[in-house]
Amino acid sequence: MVAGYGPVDVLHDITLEVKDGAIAGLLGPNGAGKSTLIKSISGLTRVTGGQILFEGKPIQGMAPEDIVALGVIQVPQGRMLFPELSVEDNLELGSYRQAARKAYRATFELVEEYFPRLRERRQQRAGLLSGGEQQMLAIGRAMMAQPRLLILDEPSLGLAPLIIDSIFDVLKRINADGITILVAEQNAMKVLQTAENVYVLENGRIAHSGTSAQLAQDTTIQRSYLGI
Amino acid sequence: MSEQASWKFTPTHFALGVLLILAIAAPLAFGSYHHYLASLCLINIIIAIGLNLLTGNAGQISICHSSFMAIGAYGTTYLVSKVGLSFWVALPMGGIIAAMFGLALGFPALRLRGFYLAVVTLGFLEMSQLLITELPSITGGVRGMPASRPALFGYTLASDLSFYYVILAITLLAIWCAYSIINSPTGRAFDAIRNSESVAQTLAMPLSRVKLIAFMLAAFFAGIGGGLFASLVGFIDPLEFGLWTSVRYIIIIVVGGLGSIVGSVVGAVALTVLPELLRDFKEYNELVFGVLLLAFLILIPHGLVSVVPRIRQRLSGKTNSQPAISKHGAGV
Amino acid sequence: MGFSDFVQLVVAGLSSGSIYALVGLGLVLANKGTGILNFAQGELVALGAYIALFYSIVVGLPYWQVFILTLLTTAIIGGIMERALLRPLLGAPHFTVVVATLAIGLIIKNALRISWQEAVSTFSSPLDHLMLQIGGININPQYAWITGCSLAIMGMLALFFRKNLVGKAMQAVAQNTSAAQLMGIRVSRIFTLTLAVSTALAALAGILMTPVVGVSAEMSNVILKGFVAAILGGFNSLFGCLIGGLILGLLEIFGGVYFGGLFKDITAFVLLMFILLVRPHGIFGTAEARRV
Amino acid sequence: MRAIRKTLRSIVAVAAMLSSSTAIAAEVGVTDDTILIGSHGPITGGATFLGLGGKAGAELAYKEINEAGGIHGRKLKMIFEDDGFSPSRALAAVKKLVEQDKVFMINGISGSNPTVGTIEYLRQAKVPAYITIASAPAVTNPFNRYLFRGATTETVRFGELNAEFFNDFLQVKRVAILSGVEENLKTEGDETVKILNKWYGVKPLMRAEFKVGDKDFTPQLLQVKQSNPELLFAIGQVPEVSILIRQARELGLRQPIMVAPSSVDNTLITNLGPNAEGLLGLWGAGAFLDSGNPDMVKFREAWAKMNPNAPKGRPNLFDVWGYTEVYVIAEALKKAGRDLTREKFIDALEQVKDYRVSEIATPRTFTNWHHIGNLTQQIMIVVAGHWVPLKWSPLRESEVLANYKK
Repeated sequence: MVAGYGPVDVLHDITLEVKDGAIAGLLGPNGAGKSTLIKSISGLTRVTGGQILFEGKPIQGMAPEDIVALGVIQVPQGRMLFPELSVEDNLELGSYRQAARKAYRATFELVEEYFPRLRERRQQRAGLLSGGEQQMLAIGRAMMAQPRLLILDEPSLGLAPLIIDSIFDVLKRINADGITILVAEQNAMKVLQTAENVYVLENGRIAHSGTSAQLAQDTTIQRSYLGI
Repeated sequence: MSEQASWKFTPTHFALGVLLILAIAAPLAFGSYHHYLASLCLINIIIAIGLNLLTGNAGQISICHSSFMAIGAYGTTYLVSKVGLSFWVALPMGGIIAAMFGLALGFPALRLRGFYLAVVTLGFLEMSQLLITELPSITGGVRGMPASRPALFGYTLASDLSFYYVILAITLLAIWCAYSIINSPTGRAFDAIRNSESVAQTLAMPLSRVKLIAFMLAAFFAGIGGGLFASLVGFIDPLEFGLWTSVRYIIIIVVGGLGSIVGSVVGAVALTVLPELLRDFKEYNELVFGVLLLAFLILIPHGLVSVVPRIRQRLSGKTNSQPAISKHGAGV
Repeated sequence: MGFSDFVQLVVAGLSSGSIYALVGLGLVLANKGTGILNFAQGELVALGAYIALFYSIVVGLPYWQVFILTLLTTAIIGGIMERALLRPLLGAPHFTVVVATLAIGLIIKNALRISWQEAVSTFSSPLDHLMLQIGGININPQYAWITGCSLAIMGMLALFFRKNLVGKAMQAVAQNTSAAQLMGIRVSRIFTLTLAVSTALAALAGILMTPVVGVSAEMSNVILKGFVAAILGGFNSLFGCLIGGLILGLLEIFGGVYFGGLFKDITAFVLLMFILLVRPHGIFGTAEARRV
Repeated sequence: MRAIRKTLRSIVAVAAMLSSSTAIAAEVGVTDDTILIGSHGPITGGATFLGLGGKAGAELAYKEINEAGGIHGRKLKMIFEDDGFSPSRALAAVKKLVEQDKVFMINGISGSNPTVGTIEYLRQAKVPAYITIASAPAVTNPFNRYLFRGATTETVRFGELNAEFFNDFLQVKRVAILSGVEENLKTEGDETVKILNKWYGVKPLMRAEFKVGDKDFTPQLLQVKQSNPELLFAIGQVPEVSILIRQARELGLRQPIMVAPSSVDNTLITNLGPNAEGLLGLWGAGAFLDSGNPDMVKFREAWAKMNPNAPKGRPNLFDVWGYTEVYVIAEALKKAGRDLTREKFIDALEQVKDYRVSEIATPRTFTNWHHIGNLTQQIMIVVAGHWVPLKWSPLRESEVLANYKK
């Protein structure tokens, strides 16, 4: 797969696979092309070549809302909440896709169970939440869409370690409830602890890939990403 | 096109030379109606260049450009007819008076941007219109004011052809000035504040001074254009400098190309000539103009100057891909 | 100035103020929702009035039907305008879009002028030639109707934004277009809907104004006032725009009383400049309203 | 330098020869079978009411004249250009008509300022211009052989008529004046104030202004109310004056209201309904638009036949003027004879005395010392939803012509 903005391609010859029901990790330094890759999957960036398959069907070139309709839901980098709307409204917009709207009540309760903090803040404007709460809301909002594949772009960005831990705990619970997850991160430690398969992206190419256990043993990975 | 140590004769220079010769020789084959139109073209070029410096280069919105033009027109005419100055002294003084007002208007611009600035400039336009109508002893009020043609070396430039050559010389001077400004540190500072004010803050020159300079320059060019306009037409009234006139200059620079001197020139020529070509449509001419303008913008959103590079790019086979969707007004 | 004069001035000021608020609101809505600064908004006001005139005089419908049909028709026109004329300009430079709306305005204005060449026309409303007398004060019920109706429609709009999923989706698109897409919101449809609503708002202003001022192509000048109202309110909220419009209406009319009719507009602009210098983002605005 | 100047001079000389050589054979714009007449007026922009009416009226007159065989075997052909009510565009239009279309003469159907902007050029080019509408004194003052003013009269005359009417017929001294800020409106207000003071020593109680497009006149009207006048004089175009009068009545102003010639129109009555009763105003033509006068009926029918999809409220004063003034031109062309030149045409125009095509017009008279064709206006009043003439005519001699007598 090749993708990019303008005449310059950011990604080259990427092959990446997320197994049904698994958690896959995507590692890489700033500017490696993680966000571009994720935007390409969601249809926010036009793909100039190659194929993106979801459950065997090609989805590249589809409109973002059609990709959402298939159940591929993204939690974008920087949360991208609707800051002037309440927490509840943000969650409601999460279940905008037709398939999710019917089960709105039930999912809403589930999300509040995952993130009890959101229950307390239900009527508050999203823009007034703390960083951690905003990330919870962003994931909660994505969950409202009843994803089949949940993609997270840098969920730990700018958060305190304790909150990062709790967020990744929730991700494990979500995965345990049967949702496939792809998480792009700079925080290699968390990813290697959580994911089964991990890909390492460097300069728009897959530099390494394998199971977490394999990569955690790899000395180059240890040196560049774990600081060991 | 930065300055080069060794000067080479390129196709661009050739084209410019041909244009210049045409601008000098062609009018001889036509009558006073065409000389008058050609002179209006040149005046519009001068005024559009000023606006393009402010809007296209420095990124500041102004919808009171016609007011600066009015200040130049009334100032010059007043200095000639009531004070008795020579036109050649009065014209730059009219420009300087306009620049002073530009400076004054620049101060609110230091704090305001976008729509907020637009509305303040609109207020300035309303005020200048009111002043023109309410100060009949200086401006002739709503009845308007006659203006005379200047004399040069003892000759009165009564014929449109002779005045055309004078305006041509002034226009070339204006183009050269604008070119030098754009390629000076000030010009680069304009680009910097357009692209990002926070980046511009790191420049050597204070941000506020750059903005004030932009406003003064734009007003000066408009003032000079206004002074020439008054003398060319021979009669000015407040209706000539209303909101629609300002809008026309915005249209000129957008159609020509923002931030480009060539854009100002081709835009001014196109939008001065087009209404004359549409005369046969009679009462439908503005309607047809609107339709043509809209079609043009949809087909060539980046202005006439973007046409040549686009063709070149297409020939070399490169295509552009963009983010799939965004709001309007992206990529200024 | 006597008390009855004062009340009359307030009533007149509020009614023109609510018209300004409607026009300003249309501008804000279109700008926040789609990024378009619609300089054709004034012409859309005139278009609404002419369409109402058509339904009223040529078709011969009663006022209430004219009212509803005109809003529907203009909403459709607004949607078509977005799809056909503005959609192709997605991603074009900001100024190009602005000038395109100017061109659309020019087209509408000339089409109206050519098709209906009268100096001024009007259609009747049930309140024509009525006069309310409250304690010796003459009040034109038309003014009360303008203010009341504008407030009611703005209230309904506020409810729509607060309670309805589509209304919320429109806000979502305004606040973060990419995130809205990631929610599966069809942004292009929301764009169309936004322009439809903002065009209908313009038309509403036109319909309400007509029995008082008559129909003419020059009605479009009201866009300047709408612009000022929106800026005064901070250019980002429904409530701010409403208050901005009402303040402007009152300012103008009392400015006219104290400084003479001709200085009416200037009073408003001078005050606006003063407010902007003290609060560069309007009375209710926040820094995030800074776009362009 | 000298060489360059010499070359330039010879080039200019050649160009001058080229451009003048075509004019030697016959008079410009006159061929065996046609006379070209150039016209300009606003048919786009905010003042279209003026140009569209003037143009339609003129077209009807040309058609009638040509169907009746033309003038000395020549058909009249009008070339009309839009000026958008802008002096600079009007000048472009006139230059195009004179130099490119090579018209015989100009018949201006535009307003004051666009017309004034073309005067100097026409005078120098020695092209006769018959101005139908513009009322600015500058059109005919100072005297200029090539400029004639037909239908409308200069603003000073409006001032005289208003002042005399107020004092002689209405016998009111306490007058409040509201006017628009546009050239013709504001000047009419100013002239009325001047003459009231000069002839009768009367100062108006108050004078306020408004702008085109204003929708609310409460502030101005409250001032009027406070001054408590015997008469309100409202000078504006129909849209603004309609609102103004309605608001005045709402505010409890019961005084008589006089309007300016620009709003003596049936649309004003349509807009105001019962509130129009008793309005006064000056009318600058003969029989009124909806009168049963046979000449007016004939004109209306002919006009309607030529403009089948005409908007309501037309024909209006400008249609009448456009029509009647073409007949004045035709009259002078007839007098000038088959061997037509511009100078002969001017001489013939100066012979026109008390000419009018029918009762829809007032008579026109020109002499070799003034080119003001018309000083007459009628006072009209609205009775039962119609403008009808009031039996009153001024007695004082106008001072307008005194400026020209030597």
